[in-house]
Amino acid sequence: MISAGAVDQVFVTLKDWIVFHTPAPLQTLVSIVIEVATIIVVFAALFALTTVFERKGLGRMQNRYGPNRVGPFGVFQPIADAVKSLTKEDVVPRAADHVVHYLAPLVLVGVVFLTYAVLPVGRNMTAVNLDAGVLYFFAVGAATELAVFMAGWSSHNKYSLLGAMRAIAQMISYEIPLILSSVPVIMMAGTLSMVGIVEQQARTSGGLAHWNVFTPWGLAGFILFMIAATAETNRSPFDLPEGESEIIAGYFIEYSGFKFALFFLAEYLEMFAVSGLGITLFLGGWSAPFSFLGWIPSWIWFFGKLLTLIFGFIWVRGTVPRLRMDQLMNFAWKFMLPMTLIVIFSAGLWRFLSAAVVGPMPLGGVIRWLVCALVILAPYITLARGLERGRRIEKRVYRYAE
Amino acid sequence: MGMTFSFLILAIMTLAGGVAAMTMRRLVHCALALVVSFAGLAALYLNLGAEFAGLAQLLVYVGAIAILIVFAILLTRGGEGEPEGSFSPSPAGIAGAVAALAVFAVLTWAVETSSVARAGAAVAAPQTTMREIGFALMQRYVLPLEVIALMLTAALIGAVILALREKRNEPADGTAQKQGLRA
Amino acid sequence: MTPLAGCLLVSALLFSIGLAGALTRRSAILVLAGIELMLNAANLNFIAFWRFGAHPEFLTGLIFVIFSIAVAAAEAAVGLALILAIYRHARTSDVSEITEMKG
Amino acid sequence: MTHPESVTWIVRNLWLIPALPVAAAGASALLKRSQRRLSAGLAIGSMGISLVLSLMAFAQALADPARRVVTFNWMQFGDQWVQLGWLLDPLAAVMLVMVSFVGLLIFIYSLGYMAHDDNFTRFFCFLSLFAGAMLGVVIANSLLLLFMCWEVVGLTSYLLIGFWFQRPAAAAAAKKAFITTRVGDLGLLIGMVWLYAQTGTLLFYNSGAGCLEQTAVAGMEAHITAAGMAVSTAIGLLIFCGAAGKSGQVPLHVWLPDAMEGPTPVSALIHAATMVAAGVYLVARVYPLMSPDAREVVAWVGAITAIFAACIAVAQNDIKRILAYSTVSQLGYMMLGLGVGGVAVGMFHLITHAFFKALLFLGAGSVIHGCTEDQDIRNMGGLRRFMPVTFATYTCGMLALCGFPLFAGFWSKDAILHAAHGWGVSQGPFYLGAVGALLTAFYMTRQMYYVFLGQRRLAEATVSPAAVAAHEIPAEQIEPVVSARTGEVCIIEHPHESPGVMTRPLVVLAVFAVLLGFVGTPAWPWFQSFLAGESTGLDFGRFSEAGLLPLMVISSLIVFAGLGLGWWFYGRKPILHATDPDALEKIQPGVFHALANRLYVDELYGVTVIALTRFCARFAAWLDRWIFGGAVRIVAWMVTGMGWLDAGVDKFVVNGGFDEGCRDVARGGRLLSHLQNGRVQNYLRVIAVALVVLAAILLWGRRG
Repeated sequence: MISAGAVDQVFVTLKDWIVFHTPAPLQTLVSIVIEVATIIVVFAALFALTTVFERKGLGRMQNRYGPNRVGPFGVFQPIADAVKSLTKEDVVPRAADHVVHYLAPLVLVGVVFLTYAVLPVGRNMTAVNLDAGVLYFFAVGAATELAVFMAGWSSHNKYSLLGAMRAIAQMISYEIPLILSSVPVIMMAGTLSMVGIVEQQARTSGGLAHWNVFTPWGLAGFILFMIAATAETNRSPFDLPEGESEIIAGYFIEYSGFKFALFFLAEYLEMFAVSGLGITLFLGGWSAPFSFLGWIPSWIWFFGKLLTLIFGFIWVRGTVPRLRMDQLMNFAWKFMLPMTLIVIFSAGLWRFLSAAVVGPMPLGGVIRWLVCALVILAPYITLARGLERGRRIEKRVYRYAE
Repeated sequence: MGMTFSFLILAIMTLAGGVAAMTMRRLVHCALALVVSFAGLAALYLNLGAEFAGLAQLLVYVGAIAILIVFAILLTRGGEGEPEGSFSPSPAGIAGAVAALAVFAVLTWAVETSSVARAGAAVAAPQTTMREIGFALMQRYVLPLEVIALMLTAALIGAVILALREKRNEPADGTAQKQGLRA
Repeated sequence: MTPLAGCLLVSALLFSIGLAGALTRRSAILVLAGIELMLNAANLNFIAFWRFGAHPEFLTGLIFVIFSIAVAAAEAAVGLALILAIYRHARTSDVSEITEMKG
Repeated sequence: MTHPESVTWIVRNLWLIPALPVAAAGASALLKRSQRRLSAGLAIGSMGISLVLSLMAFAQALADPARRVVTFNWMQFGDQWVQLGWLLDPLAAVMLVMVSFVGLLIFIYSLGYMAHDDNFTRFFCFLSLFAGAMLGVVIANSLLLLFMCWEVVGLTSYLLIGFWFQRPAAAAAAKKAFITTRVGDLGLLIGMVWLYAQTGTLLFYNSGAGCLEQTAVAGMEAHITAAGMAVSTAIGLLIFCGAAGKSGQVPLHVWLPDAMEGPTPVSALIHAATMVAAGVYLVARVYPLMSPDAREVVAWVGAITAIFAACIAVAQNDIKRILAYSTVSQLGYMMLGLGVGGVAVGMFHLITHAFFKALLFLGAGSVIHGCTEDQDIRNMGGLRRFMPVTFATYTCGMLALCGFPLFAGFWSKDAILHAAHGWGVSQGPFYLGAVGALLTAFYMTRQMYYVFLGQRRLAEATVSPAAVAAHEIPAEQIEPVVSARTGEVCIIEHPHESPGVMTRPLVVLAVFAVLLGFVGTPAWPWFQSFLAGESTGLDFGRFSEAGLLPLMVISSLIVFAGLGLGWWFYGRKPILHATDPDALEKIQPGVFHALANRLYVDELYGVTVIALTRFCARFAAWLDRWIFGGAVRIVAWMVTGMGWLDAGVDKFVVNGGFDEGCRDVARGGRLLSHLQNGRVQNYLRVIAVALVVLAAILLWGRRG
């Protein structure tokens, strides 16, 4: 009989065992190599899985089958894709800046993988438990913009440059709400360490875990965070940087073969990483929502939540049309930014309205919840009204399409 | 030898990035080299135990200032136009290089003769947690923090006003504006 | 050579590189970049003195660097906005050509 | 501020009465043009509150007739404080109630009268300011404060008379009113300064130290100045100059009829309730200063004004102008009353006159309003049918003005005549007054026949067909008639009764015009004793006092005679055409024309005072141009000559040396400016070198 705890810690135990059996001078190195390799392999596999998942999911949403030729139900499609991209000719434009052109996808993928170092994917399963984990995540993530610029500029193509500019403007604009919407969590947790944040949410009272998403500021913050994350990862409906119908494929237009695959990989990895951050900050990381579900291994929880969020991304992609550039910018600066500030204020209020102020738990908790929710909802309604004023919403006319 | 191997590597990376940034022909290459230098410096900070400062360096310099510089290069058409004239040994350029060398000589002299630098033995890395930095910022240095916040706001507004096009009817130059806000 | 001296030397070298760039390059943006490098050299000094100084528990050098980074961000934003404004006006960002204040 | 414990709330806060309308004026000055209702509401509301407060003050004065004073320090001159203050005594209380009540009615009336004016808001702003300033005059306990309010009254009267400043006549009239009253105010100012020099205070009453109190007045009476006059007489006469200017006494009356160019409510406000009453009130207020000599002057001036203006009124054709001259005439009566009888007599007539003259003016306004802004009585006639309310109330006012027995004017005018009859100095004023009464009845009868009775005489084509077509005028008010002159059919507009907002004040005023006299009949002289601070009872026995009853009979007879004469000339034969000559004109064209031209007073002023002024101005201009200008020019030539000389020296002697020096300096500057060449990197390089040098010095120094 294997206990639930043993299953939970099976990977940790395995790693410890391997490290224990290596010579002492190499132990640190082996430990690092194991961690890095695991991350790369697991998430690359997840990437492969997601591509087919996404294509089939989108296909269902659009009333078609999606890939179904390679292997049973088309599950081996990613392998075929990989073979294809590896064997294709690597075309580099003559006018391109070769070095930068070569470096850009590598930098991008490398930087994205770096962010995984601090993600707690399970109990005791964090590569580096940094004291400033969240800050590290954002600091390293900021470098992706530079990689995008490198790709766009070095290709010497107007579409790629335009796409890069769009992407950078968008990423910068949405990075601010992204960071600001995670500020309440940091405020309430009192730590920047991801492990610390998850452990605080893993506590339970009355069978219910202390997930941040269960509080009004956490719920609002989560929604804002996910919107900003969608934009940050250039996913639909914020996929202007690659907008196929306008600028073909954006900044990686001039990439082919394996480099193109790297961009593709980086994009998905970015999505996983930012979803992982969202899970860590708001959805309790690897913890179970109810204490009676605690027997399920923590990494299953993490990856289950991750897949759910990914499905959400796919669903949104299949549903929502692309925004215009001005809409995108207005949304970021006029709606997201003020709302995140309001959420921060609400979180402060939540802290202030402790049991001593609002009274004992059952009723006091409800009052506290309602007050904080009101503090967010009232400005939201006013803001939304204000932004909608003077804007006529009419039936769209397709002048040339019909 | 007091310096660790990693310090040496990072120092060389930083300095090489700096030299490349100051000598390359294409402005965009310069900016990218500058990023290398900044990143190396951030790593140096981390190596010296200043975790928060290193990450802030990374976030601000690599994430913001480098992007700003790149945007400025593109907006002033430095990115696609002809590369800046190479180092033709103009008298002014030589004078500048000589002045910089003199400064370096004097600084090295100062470091070499400094009693402080000679005495500074390697002490154990101070264990600073984010919590301590947070308390320091919010208690002892709260006034400077507020002043900095005010100054950043002023700079933000100033940058937006400067970068706005003078004519109103032209399409808004969104990017420069946003860069200002970001900073 | 002590670690502190090493840091100070690296910083001095970085400062001189920045100064050389600021003195010799003609693009205003690169002049600004050189100035940033000099600023970073100074920051490195602060960190080094904090790390190897007598009282690291006071965090003075570290906090100074944080503030200095914030100031640098503001400086870069305003500086680049100025360069943009000048470029729009004078159609150049070559510092050797921008010698007039009026115009 | 000093006020003993006995001072009640209303006395302490008496300042609110003028302050409220002034505040309303200030507020409505800030309003936009379109905020008509708000501005009118502010003005009427503030006036209503002022009226309530005035009534409270009145009740206080009734309960406690003693004079109550509140003073406060205003401004320091050297070591002296200028004190201002307010007072409440029966005189002020009566005036307060009268001014605020009549003012309020006029405000309400203006709502209707000015309803179509574009500058409605401005009008109410001025009106409020005017009323506030007038109330300030009434409660002032300092000649200085009174003078300030007085001047504000003058200013606002200027603004109001010239309210329709786009009409040249209105602008000229406003200027005339302002300048003419200024002439009188000069006298007032001199008197005020002299008074201050004599007594050291301008407070009227200040527990024994005021300038109107026993010690000060006695001192001034003892002090004899030039021409054997007591100082108090001289000062009193100077102050009377100001009063004469404001109240339109004879030499300075010319502005008053012209002031009819203002909107009618303004005329009513200026002529009935307030501004002209201010002069009379001033004389009543400083009555202790008026020595018998001064009173004699006042009485004579008043009597002459009374008869003089009455004569002119006979020959006027403008409905408001008749009333204006009538006002001048009645003001003369008031002055006469003050001169011969004392404060109570003059003030009684002032109060009754305020009500019935306001009534008459507002009635005239109603007529004008109904007759599409026509003011010529020859174009009216037969309005009785169209404007019954106006007619009835107007008749009340007219009878009161004539002094018809038992109407208000009868009692007050009779008191004046009685006092004049009993005056020891001369019987002249009495006879002048009696003739004036006859003329009053006559010209008012003439006006009534012209305006309300007889048949309608029309100015032709009073309505444009376009206005009819556009239904701007109700259909029942128009009628097509055949023009008598041209034989063409034209459409005329029927006169129409004014709206309720205008007629209701008329009715209220009419009630007062009939009844107000009974508070001061000889049998029950309540008003007079109230002013004197005594109590009185009903006693019909007083009628039997020497000469009173016969005099009343005679005065009634005079009135009847005037009415009869009027009927004889104007009522017997209906006036058929607007162009018909006046009945009097047929008999005595020369006299009538002289009267119609206001006895050529304006022309007289034109050839005397104004010509003199103009001559002086021309002389001054000549002086300026030739004598002073010549001197200046000679000096200028001299200076120019010296300048040439100087320039020569400068050019050849000084510059020779300096130019070289300057050139050298400039050369040096140019040399140095190479350093400042705008190349940033140069500067930076210099800084770097300086850094190196500095650091080297420091290091070297430390080593050694």
